[in-house]
Amino acid sequence: MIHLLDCKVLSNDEVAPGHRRLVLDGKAIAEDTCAGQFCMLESSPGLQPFLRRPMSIERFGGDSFSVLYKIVGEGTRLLGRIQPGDTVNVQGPLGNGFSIPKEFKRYILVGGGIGIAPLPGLAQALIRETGTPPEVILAARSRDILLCQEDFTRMNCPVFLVTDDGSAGMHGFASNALEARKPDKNTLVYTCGPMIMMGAVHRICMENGSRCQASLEANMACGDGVCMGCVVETTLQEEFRRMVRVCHEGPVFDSRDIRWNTGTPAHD
Amino acid sequence: MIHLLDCKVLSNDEVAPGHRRLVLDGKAIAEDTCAGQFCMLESSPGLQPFLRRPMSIERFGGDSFSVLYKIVGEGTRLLGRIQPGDTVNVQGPLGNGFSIPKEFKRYILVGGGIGIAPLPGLAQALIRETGTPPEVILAARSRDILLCQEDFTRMNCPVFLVTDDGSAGMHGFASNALEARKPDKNTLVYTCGPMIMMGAVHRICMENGSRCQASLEANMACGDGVCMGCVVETTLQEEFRRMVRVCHEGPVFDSRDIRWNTGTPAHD
Amino acid sequence: MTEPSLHINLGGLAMKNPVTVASGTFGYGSEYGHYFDVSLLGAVTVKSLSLKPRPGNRPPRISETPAGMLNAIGLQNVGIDVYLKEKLPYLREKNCTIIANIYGYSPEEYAELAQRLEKEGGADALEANLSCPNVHDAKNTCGPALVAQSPQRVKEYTETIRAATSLPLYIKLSPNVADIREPALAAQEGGADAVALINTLLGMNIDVETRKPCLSNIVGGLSGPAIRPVAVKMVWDAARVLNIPVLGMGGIYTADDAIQFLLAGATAVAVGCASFRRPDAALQVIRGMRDYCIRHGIEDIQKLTGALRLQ
Amino acid sequence: MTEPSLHINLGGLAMKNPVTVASGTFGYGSEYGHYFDVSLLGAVTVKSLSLKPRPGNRPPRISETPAGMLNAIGLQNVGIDVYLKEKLPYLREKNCTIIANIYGYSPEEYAELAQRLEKEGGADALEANLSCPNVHDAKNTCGPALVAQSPQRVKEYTETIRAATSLPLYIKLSPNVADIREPALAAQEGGADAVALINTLLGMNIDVETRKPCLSNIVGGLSGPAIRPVAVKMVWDAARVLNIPVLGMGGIYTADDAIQFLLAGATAVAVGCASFRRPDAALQVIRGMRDYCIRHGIEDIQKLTGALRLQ
Ligand SMILES: Cc1cc2nc3c(=O)[nH]c(=O)nc-3n(C[C@H](O)[C@H](O)[C@H](O)COP(=O)(O)OP(=O)(O)OC[C@H]3O[C@@H](n4cnc5c(N)ncnc54)[C@H](O)[C@@H]3O)c2cc1C
Ligand SMILES: Cc1cc2nc3c(=O)[nH]c(=O)nc-3n(C[C@H](O)[C@H](O)[C@H](O)COP(=O)(O)OP(=O)(O)OC[C@H]3O[C@@H](n4cnc5c(N)ncnc54)[C@H](O)[C@@H]3O)c2cc1C
Ligand SMILES: Cc1cc2nc3c(=O)[nH]c(=O)nc-3n(C[C@H](O)[C@H](O)[C@H](O)COP(=O)(O)O)c2cc1C
Ligand SMILES: Cc1cc2nc3c(=O)[nH]c(=O)nc-3n(C[C@H](O)[C@H](O)[C@H](O)COP(=O)(O)O)c2cc1C
Ligand code: FES
Ligand code: FES
Repeated sequence: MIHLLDCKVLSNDEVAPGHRRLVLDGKAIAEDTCAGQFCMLESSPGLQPFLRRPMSIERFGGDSFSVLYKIVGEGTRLLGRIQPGDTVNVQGPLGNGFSIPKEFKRYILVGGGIGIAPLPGLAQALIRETGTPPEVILAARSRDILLCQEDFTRMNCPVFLVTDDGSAGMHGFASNALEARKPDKNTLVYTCGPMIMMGAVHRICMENGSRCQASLEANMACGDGVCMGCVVETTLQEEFRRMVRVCHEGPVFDSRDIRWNTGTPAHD
Repeated sequence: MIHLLDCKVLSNDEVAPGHRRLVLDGKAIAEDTCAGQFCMLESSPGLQPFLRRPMSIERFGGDSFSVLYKIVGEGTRLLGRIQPGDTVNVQGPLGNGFSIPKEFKRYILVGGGIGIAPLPGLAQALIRETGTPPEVILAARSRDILLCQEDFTRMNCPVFLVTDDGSAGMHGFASNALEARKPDKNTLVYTCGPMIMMGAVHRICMENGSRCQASLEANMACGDGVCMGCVVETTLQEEFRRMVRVCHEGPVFDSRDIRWNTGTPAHD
Repeated sequence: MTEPSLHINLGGLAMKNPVTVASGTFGYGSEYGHYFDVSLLGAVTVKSLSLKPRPGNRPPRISETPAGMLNAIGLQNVGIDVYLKEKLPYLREKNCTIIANIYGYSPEEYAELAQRLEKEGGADALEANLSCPNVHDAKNTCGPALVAQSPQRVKEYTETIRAATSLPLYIKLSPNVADIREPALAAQEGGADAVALINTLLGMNIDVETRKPCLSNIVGGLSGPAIRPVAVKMVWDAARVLNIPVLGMGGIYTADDAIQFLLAGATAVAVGCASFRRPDAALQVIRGMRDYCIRHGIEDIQKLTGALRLQ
Repeated sequence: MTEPSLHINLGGLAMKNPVTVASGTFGYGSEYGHYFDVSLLGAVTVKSLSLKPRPGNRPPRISETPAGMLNAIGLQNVGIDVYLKEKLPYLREKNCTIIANIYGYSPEEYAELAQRLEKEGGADALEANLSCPNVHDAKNTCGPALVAQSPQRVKEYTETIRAATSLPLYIKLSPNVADIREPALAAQEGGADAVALINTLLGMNIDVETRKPCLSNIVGGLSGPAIRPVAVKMVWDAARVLNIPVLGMGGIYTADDAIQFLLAGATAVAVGCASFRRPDAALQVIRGMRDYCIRHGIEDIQKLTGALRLQ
């Protein structure tokens, strides 16, 4: 069930330089969501920016849920100025979250940058469904923006850090770290992060016979399957499924269905 | 000297229902202004609203100045949400304020609604220049939005209240109250308020041989004489002075120079 | 005061209020069913239908702009067959008034779409989209590429579609013309029952960091509050020379926006991409129009059409 | 890295950077002198000058719209005599590069303005405004009323003005056309040294409480960030078919906006009503363009013109 709610802001604190967590009071959304779904937020009540902003639902439970966001442009800058007690209009939960097939032996989560947001919720669900904490690869440009590390360690997930600049963990990219973990055909990889990272993760998975679910990003207008604006190209044959909506058929896809080497994805 | 300053907000408190006073730190503007001048404020750093908002400079002195405003639309609503410590970009002081010729025996100030804003500063200047507190007529729709009353009583000005609904003072309009004060040819009336009120005040003055300075309003884009957007029609013969800019030649005009019965003034 | 009458008649289509949604911004109706009862709308206008399903343009397809957005969807749609089989039943069951927007590659394709929709009960009125800026390849077009930019072609297309159907027929025009009255009059001469104004304005946005266009199709159509003044002006221009009604759209977000269109001469209005921002925008517009009528003592909303005061 | 070169040449006019201001949004230059040294601009473009002073339209003349504004000033200006006597000296003393925008009622009036400005040293280049939407009475016009809407008339006007002056001559065109390439090519054929794109889009705003138009002239010209995508698209269209340079404008507020125009094919840009919001907007645009060049390793800003990446 999708809701359109005015949510009271419980907190909006900085969690790392340029990154914040917005905690919202919104029972209906908190109850109906599952890991990997997202919501569309109004970043200001005015006309600028005109469109809502898509954000993964990070934590949820009880009466509230949160989004973890990085300040990149006008919309997120305005989100950053919201005060506890203010109201934010939210539409959600939207899209299809991660699915948890039980036939795999290993589950590896690969999060890059702010793409980490939906993964703690996924780890929790995996523990619930499979009984075992998944392995987690956390990638970031540098150590101070490695997010959510404690969430995973608290759940007893083995955590492997990797940074572009080597300031924490392995020096390199998420895909290098994944390769080092030697995924095999009994491994299901979940990934969320920059398109270029997810493309590399996908290739490592294919090379090793692993499966991969990727949570994609796309520019969105409606977030709700209406405008046809957020499509990505698939590898599927049927003409009808050549373009699928990230907001509606996704944001989580089997990575084999996505045409990774296409021209200009919105944000790569 | 006109300045373009980022001013720190010292306070932004409600002074009457739907009315606030924004006090800004801005020495350069506070020092260079005189009663009746105005400033152009950014009501938000974003693109919406696109234009600045013209506001009379109410109090000024030392390092700070204030504007007294009524919340009527999006811009003033956004102004209302500004917090102490925030920064507001201000351009000013702009325009020509009230002038104080000494040859009159009586000075009467007629303020309607939020048009009261520049009048306390004018009263102060009149006391300084003429030695006598001017008479003040304060008009409003009803008692709870009669603004600045204490400012005038503190300066020992005789204050006459008039409300549309009779909830305080005389029941009626500002022009009725002015008529009752019997202005004569030795009287200079200063007025600021809705166009329709100022037009009536002008007519009472003309009937009684008084002079009148009126502070006009007009939609403004630049506030600084550039766009030619804020003109009013004058009674002046020279083709060249048929349209004068409220922001540049005004906002204060000798009421005889203004064509009061013209079609559609912006806000009547 | 008594409840104002919001009923209008748009070129033969009775609508319980003057508010529909703009094609392409409301899917096939059911998508917004979880936000409100879509049968409360004066009519539901569906995404442009073509004879065959269309995959649309390559992504990225949308890009935000000041107070608006560009889109280059390229008419991705399920095609008329799937529409009739899978989308129509929802709208009929809900008892919605349906305006079917159609798109074809030739007058004959439009005519075929019109004929089938009428025969199979797929619509209560038709809106022919002669003005989609996104189905041509920006790199290769040359000269005015839209049918709606040529009054002569507007007339021919309208005549052909007109001959194929007795449903109320609206012709949707493009703002990318020097004088909107010419194609509007051509539609009227061709037998249209109303004109729909405006489709999106051609526009372009560039990502200066990558130096690439923000849309894979390079150019797209601009919609949203940014274009409202342009749309109101075109409605005002067209309404004064036409004998048929105008369905006004372009940037409507609030009831006040919608009333501007009525005052300028529109008989009905469509809420477009505002629904993306506020899924219930169209419903709020209807409510606000009703409140406006009550506040202004207007008993019949039709009195607002063209009621701009010039004195 | 070394300081990037910002110099450009706009149809024979050497400019120290590609940024001027749009006519009508910067007065005669001196007005903004208290905010910054206006000689830092690539050029100062002055308000349209006519042979006689003009009082302009009745108020209200401006109305705010989403991310933009409408104006119907009606070319209120001091006239060429007062300009030469009272306004020019400031600009010359400051050593500004001057683009004089001119407006006349006939080709001959334009030619006379051009001739006098050249003879009396009133300008370093001329921009002929063939596209002002505000000098006609909205109630009575009928058919495309602007010279810039008729390629044939654009050519005639350009030829006449061309014959009268050897100053660099720019022709300022209107976006209210179906295909901007037609008037742009007509200007080129007529002998223009550059085209200036775009003037305002025709638009209208209505106060629904009073039911009156917000402008006394009823319609006005839309400017500001709202129209930027439309302007960039037109520059892109025109630049690809022209051999003469394009001066791009419409909604520029930041350096990024300006760079969009360069990438789309403009050689120089003009900052318009953004100056109303930020009196030093044009200066900030220049600074931001310089920073962009440094950040992107661009040694000569001319390399950005038309450098849109389509792959
Ligand atoms: C399903 C989904 C989930 C997301 N979850 C998160 C999250 O949990 N935390 C987080 O920080 N970010 C998340 N993003 C990205 C986030 O939506 C963008 O960072 C944000 O919209 C940027 O807005 P802005 O105004 O600050 O930036 P601007 O660059 O000014 O935005 C301009 C336009 O581009 C769009 N845009 C810009 N960047 C992106 C992007 N990366 N993806 C999609 N659209 C973009 C904006 O929505 C807007 O329309 C998610 C995106 C999607 C599609
Ligand atoms: C010289 C001058 C001094 C002023 N001093 C004060 C003051 O001290 N206190 C105060 O409360 N108000 C003052 N006003 C009026 C104030 O500028 C408007 O109330 C304000 O701009 C409304 O903005 P908004 O966005 O809230 O309203 P909206 O109605 O949303 O504004 C829409 C547009 O109309 C313009 N506008 C709306 N109302 C007015 C108006 N009355 N006058 C001019 N433009 C208007 C806005 O600037 C904006 O461009 C003054 C106006 C002028 C010209
Ligand atoms: C994402 C999107 C898709 C659209 N698709 C269509 C379409 O399929 N057919 C059509 O006639 N118009 C289409 N339009 C144009 C709208 O119907 C409408 O004319 C335009 O958006 C202006 O209205 P607005 O500013 O209120 O959105 C589309 C607009 C948008 C934003
Ligand atoms: C208040 C105002 C006055 C204008 N006056 C003129 C003018 O006199 N001559 C002219 O050629 N263009 C005039 N223009 C148009 C601008 O020069 C420019 O083409 C247009 O505003 C688009 O740019 P912008 O969106 O950056 O403002 C005027 C625009 C505005 C807003
Ligand atoms: S964002 Fe509109 S369909 Fe996905
Ligand atoms: S507001 Fe621009 S001239 Fe007065």
